[in-house]
Amino acid sequence: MLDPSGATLSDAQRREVHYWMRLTRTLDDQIISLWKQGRGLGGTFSQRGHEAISVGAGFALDPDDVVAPMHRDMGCYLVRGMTPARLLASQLGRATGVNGGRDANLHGCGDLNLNIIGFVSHLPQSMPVALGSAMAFQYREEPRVAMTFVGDGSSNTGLFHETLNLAAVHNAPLVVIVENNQYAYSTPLHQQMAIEDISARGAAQGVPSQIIDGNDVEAVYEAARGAVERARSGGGPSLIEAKTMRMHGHAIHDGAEYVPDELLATWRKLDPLERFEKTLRRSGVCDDRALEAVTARCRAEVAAGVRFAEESDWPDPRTVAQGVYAP
Amino acid sequence: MLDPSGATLSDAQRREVHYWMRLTRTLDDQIISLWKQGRGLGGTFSQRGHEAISVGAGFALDPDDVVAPMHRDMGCYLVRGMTPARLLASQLGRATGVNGGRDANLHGCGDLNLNIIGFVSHLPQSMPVALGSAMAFQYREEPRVAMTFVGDGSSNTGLFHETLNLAAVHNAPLVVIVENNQYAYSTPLHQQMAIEDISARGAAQGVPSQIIDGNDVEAVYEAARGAVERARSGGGPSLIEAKTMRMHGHAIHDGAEYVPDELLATWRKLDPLERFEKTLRRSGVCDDRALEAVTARCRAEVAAGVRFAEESDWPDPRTVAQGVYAP
Amino acid sequence: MAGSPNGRPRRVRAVTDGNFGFADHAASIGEQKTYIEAISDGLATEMDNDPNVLVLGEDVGGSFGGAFNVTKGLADRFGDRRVLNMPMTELAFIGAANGMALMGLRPVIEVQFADFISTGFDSIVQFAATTHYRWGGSVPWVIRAPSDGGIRSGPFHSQNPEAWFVHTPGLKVVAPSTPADAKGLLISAIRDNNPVIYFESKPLYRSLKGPVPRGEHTVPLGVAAVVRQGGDATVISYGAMVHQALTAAETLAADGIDIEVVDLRSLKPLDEETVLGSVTKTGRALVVHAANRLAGIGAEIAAAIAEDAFESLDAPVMRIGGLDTPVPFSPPLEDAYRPDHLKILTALRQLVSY
Amino acid sequence: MAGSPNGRPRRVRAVTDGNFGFADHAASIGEQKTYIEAISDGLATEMDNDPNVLVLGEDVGGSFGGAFNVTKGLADRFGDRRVLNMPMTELAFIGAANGMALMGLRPVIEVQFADFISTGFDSIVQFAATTHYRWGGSVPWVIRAPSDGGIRSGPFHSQNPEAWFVHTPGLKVVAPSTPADAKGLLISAIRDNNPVIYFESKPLYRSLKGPVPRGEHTVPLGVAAVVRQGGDATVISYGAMVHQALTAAETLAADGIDIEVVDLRSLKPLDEETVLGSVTKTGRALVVHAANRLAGIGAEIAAAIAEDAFESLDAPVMRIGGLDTPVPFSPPLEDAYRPDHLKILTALRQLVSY
Ligand SMILES: Cc1ncc(C[n+]2csc(CCOP(=O)(O)OP(=O)(O)O)c2C)c(N)n1
Ligand SMILES: Cc1ncc(C[n+]2csc(CCOP(=O)(O)OP(=O)(O)O)c2C)c(N)n1
Ligand SMILES: [Mg+2]
Ligand SMILES: [Mg+2]
Repeated sequence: MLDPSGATLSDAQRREVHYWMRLTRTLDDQIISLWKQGRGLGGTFSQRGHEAISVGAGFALDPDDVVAPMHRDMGCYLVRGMTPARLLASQLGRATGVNGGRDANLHGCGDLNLNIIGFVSHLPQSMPVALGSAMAFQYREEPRVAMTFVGDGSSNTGLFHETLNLAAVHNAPLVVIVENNQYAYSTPLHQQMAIEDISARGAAQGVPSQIIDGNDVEAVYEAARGAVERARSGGGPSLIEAKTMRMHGHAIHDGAEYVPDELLATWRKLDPLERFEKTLRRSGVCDDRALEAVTARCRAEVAAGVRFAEESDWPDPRTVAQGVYAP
Repeated sequence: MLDPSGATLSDAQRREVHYWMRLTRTLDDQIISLWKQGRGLGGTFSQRGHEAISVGAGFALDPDDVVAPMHRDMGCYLVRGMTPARLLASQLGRATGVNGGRDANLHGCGDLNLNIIGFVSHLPQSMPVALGSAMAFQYREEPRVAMTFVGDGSSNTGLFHETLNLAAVHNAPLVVIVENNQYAYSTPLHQQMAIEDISARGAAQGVPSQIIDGNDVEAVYEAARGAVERARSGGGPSLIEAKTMRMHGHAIHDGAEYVPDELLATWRKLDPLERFEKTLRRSGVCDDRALEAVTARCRAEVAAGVRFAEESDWPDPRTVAQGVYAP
Repeated sequence: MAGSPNGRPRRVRAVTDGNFGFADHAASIGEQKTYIEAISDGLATEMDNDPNVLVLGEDVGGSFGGAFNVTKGLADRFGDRRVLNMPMTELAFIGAANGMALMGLRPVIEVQFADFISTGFDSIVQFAATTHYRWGGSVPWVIRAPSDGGIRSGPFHSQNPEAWFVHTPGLKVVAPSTPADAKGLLISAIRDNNPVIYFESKPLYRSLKGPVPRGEHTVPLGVAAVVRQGGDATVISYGAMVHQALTAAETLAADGIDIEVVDLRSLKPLDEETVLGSVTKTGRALVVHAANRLAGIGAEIAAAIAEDAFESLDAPVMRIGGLDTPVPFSPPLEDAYRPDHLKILTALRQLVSY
Repeated sequence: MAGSPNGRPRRVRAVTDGNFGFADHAASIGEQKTYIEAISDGLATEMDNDPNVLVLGEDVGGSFGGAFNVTKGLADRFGDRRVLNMPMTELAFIGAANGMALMGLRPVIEVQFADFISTGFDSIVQFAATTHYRWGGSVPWVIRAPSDGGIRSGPFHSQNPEAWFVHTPGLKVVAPSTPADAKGLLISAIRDNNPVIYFESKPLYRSLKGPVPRGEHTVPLGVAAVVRQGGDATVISYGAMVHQALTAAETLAADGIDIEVVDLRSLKPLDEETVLGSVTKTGRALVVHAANRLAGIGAEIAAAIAEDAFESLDAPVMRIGGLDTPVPFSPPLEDAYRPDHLKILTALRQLVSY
């Protein structure tokens, strides 16, 4: 088990975190409606239910730290400074997108100026890449940390275990967040694994682990910040299993009829954004007006992003063969 | 933890097991001396120290069970009925070898008449193949079990973990023997993993596991037989970590200068064959004369095998392109 | 990871009427089925026929039936024991299929997209491919790999990795271009005693309809089909590109130029006889595939033609394929990347006027 | 798994005197070194020169220095932090190298045998190869892959898997044939800002000696060398087969036949200009490699020649390669499998008399 870090969010940070969560939700909803209107391009992933994890963990990093997010971590991209406009332009395949239209949806949204590593589909390829980044920091004796995210599905892959093992052997400053959302596409946990808790997989490699409520953004932040600080101070890798639920289909086209209604109903009550807003209200950090103002701000930002993206140029087909190799 | 099986060897079985261990040792020594004399071909692996595991576990299988051994399991091939003559002819690349000269040393020594699956170098590829065999038995409701062997090095690979996980999810009749011989080629355990016991890796996938003294053939048999019976009766997969030491280099050309002398000295006192012979003598199962008779018999069998192999024809080069595809 | 089969296909010409025109190699009796329905039909037919056939892969089971619904209904019909959802561990479950196959089963594996076949690479190229040659064990599985692009799925849901496998000794590789062949090659692949990789063409899934024989229907592995007769030049292709070639050929027919189109159907074994026969007749050859041109299958075919039909050639053998880049996502980029009937037309005009 | 570098090489002609003869592309000043010493030299030279260079792989560290001792002494000289033993997890440690490279290091990865590169396949072909194209991240690593057979190591310690990687967009691939090139290409590969796979030829390790420039020495990627001049036919090859081709050429020289030999050195980027230049001159081409002929690199080269030098060709482009089987272990089988100077000779006689 990991020691509790004692790191908690200040009220100002709470407000900030709330803004990122709301922005994530607004952007996700907007993407869904764009796609339903036929204004999308290719497939795209749903984020609902994952906002506390992607935002809370991303927020625990310092600017010099590196993150390798996956396809449920739009919130993390936003926290790290990728604007809705860039992300939308990316999803719509425009020249102004993060990768100029070369990769689909959140794939390939890497930007080393923001210390974000872009992912490939092959899960969880980001994991060893984050580890290698962490090993590079060790090698150069830089006080930096690498964080990556994987799903329950990814936790079955060999690469997941290989990476944890290598991280443990080298005591690398790596933080792995497991987003256990109970499904890998249509496949429920019990068809994926015979264990109760994915965190048990840390022990098999000597990586300390912890289970948290993935719908409680403060819990996510505290655990992640603790792991980041531990890693930064030479304490090595850690694994955080955040339990949550994927509230929509795997991707835009997926109705997720295979998920029992009762399961969704239970989790709907635990919606991470609503829960956090309740806390903020209850603790007096924000009142209704303040929350509405955030919602309005996010709507406006996302709407501007849509305009930017849809008005952006398509990439020039004559550039198609450029940039395969670094100069 | 696995329940103790209570399965013990009868005196007649003890004598049989001893014969296979002695045969393994004699054959291994013979191979080493052939190679040192320049009569070998390519590289070949040392077996010394592994006789109790390969023989004891192999002996725990019924004839209908399937085994997928690795490169330290010459004893298992012998127990399953592969003769020294065939194995030697194989190692010398002859037409009469197990695979007609197509694969090197113990590689590719598969023979489905003996329910042995041949291995490829890429470790531990035998593991999922054994699992798939076990799943086929389940599918057809046959009371058969599959066993496979891996090293400490292999226990780091993703495929090891993926296979255990899949076996657990399907409750497959699979027995995995981990031969923890403290090194993967030149790499000691502490550079391979940050955990004490490889058996801990069972728990991460929901596979019960057990640690045994890999130099005690009776302990190996009992654990293996227990796991086999458990699997056969629908109890699912298990993992047995047999602790031992590789007493020679990784392969014939390797002087293993990287292994500390003291470590070898400690383990030399625990030699599995000598220990078992002491037990046999002490318990009155065999006297010196009987043991010497076994040694003589093994020498003769191996010598005959060498003659057979060296007198065997080389494969006909005109057959080189045959048999890539099954008809 | 997108998993979206609902990208908008562009430039893939759907053939939606009953007269598909491949009367010479698709039986004319049978229902009209889409390409994807024909695959499902082939699977169900052979599962009915042989209890050793089982299906495994990610999300193939239960009510869902796979990312493209190819296996939808199979679990209901044949039971959960024959349609197994797998954890996302391609290396292990293809490896397990190796074991099942050695024990006499005939697993049909779905990799969710052909792109993910690389994750199970060792189990395929090292174990399955070599086992029969090395010690006689027979590994009769089929991997169904939904491949090919043109539907805005980006670099990791659009790949055509067949060249890796054709180069690897011990595998068979097929790539049907019509619903009838999709069914017939699948059944033949399942019955074959060797590991067969079956590349499905995603852009054809729902855009292409044609007659599919009911029940038993096989198409032999290793036999190409001349799907259009012509004397002026030969296009050799497979999968979705066959239709692009046919479209280009129709355009040229209006100019009085007769293009012969060979649909390889199997990439390994390769039907060199049919290819060389056609090129010997026409004296001109263009090889087309969607996969990267560089060191692709087209290189082998062009090299074989250049060596074995040298004296018959009236022009250099031409090749069209994808660019030597990952498959880009954005429509203008993907269209620039990807061969189509217009690019084929340009090449053919050059070829016939050489 | 054998790990034995001590098989007996047969038919690999060692060049052990000082006059190696590649004076046109190997500097004439320098020590005599074996091919394998030249690799070690290149590594040490660049580690000395650039603190970002580190070495990782199975058994590369400590006093051992790898299955072939290529990295022996490096840990002593540069410290354990720069020479890292890895657990047997190719997928993860090549993946980790991707991360190191993105963060500005230049890892040199040893896979114990080229055969095991398939175990790390995804980290290479999916991540490393595509990253620059997709979002601009640069992945400057080198994978050193001891490849090739002829030394009785069987199907899993003899592979030549270069075609998989040449076909994959985004990688560079080199394959030196001389000690000087082994050093020079390695240093250039390390300095290149892209993932480069460096195929070492095991049969040349200790059988081949030649002059190697001291200190700084680079050989540009993508530039072939004409290692023997001749006007009657061109052999295009790389790695160990270059020497087999040279031996065959010497034999033919006695008959007054002048063979030109092109050593590709880089397989990607491929120096088509040099190849086409030579073939345009000689009018006859034979491509030779030890890798499986079917859909190998030779197919690309032959197809490119057949297309781009069509008018210059006086004979069909011929290809020699390994058979379409796993690499068999037993000497008579491996010799039947593997190209050599006698097979090249037979082909060349056929080619020049066409
Ligand atoms: C190696 C690999 N195989 C298959 C896929 C196809 N795929 C995309 S997402 C997914 C499920 C992933 O589940 P999980 O890791 O739990 O993440 P989630 O989508 O639930 O957030 C699958 C199978 C993939 N991306 N990578
Ligand atoms: C995937 C893979 N990578 C590398 C190798 C090369 N190799 C052969 S044996 C070996 C060490 C194996 O160690 P372990 O699993 O402990 O078995 P042991 O040899 O000690 O019995 C290595 C690295 C291999 N066989 N497979
Ligand atoms: Mg999930
Ligand atoms: Mg070991």
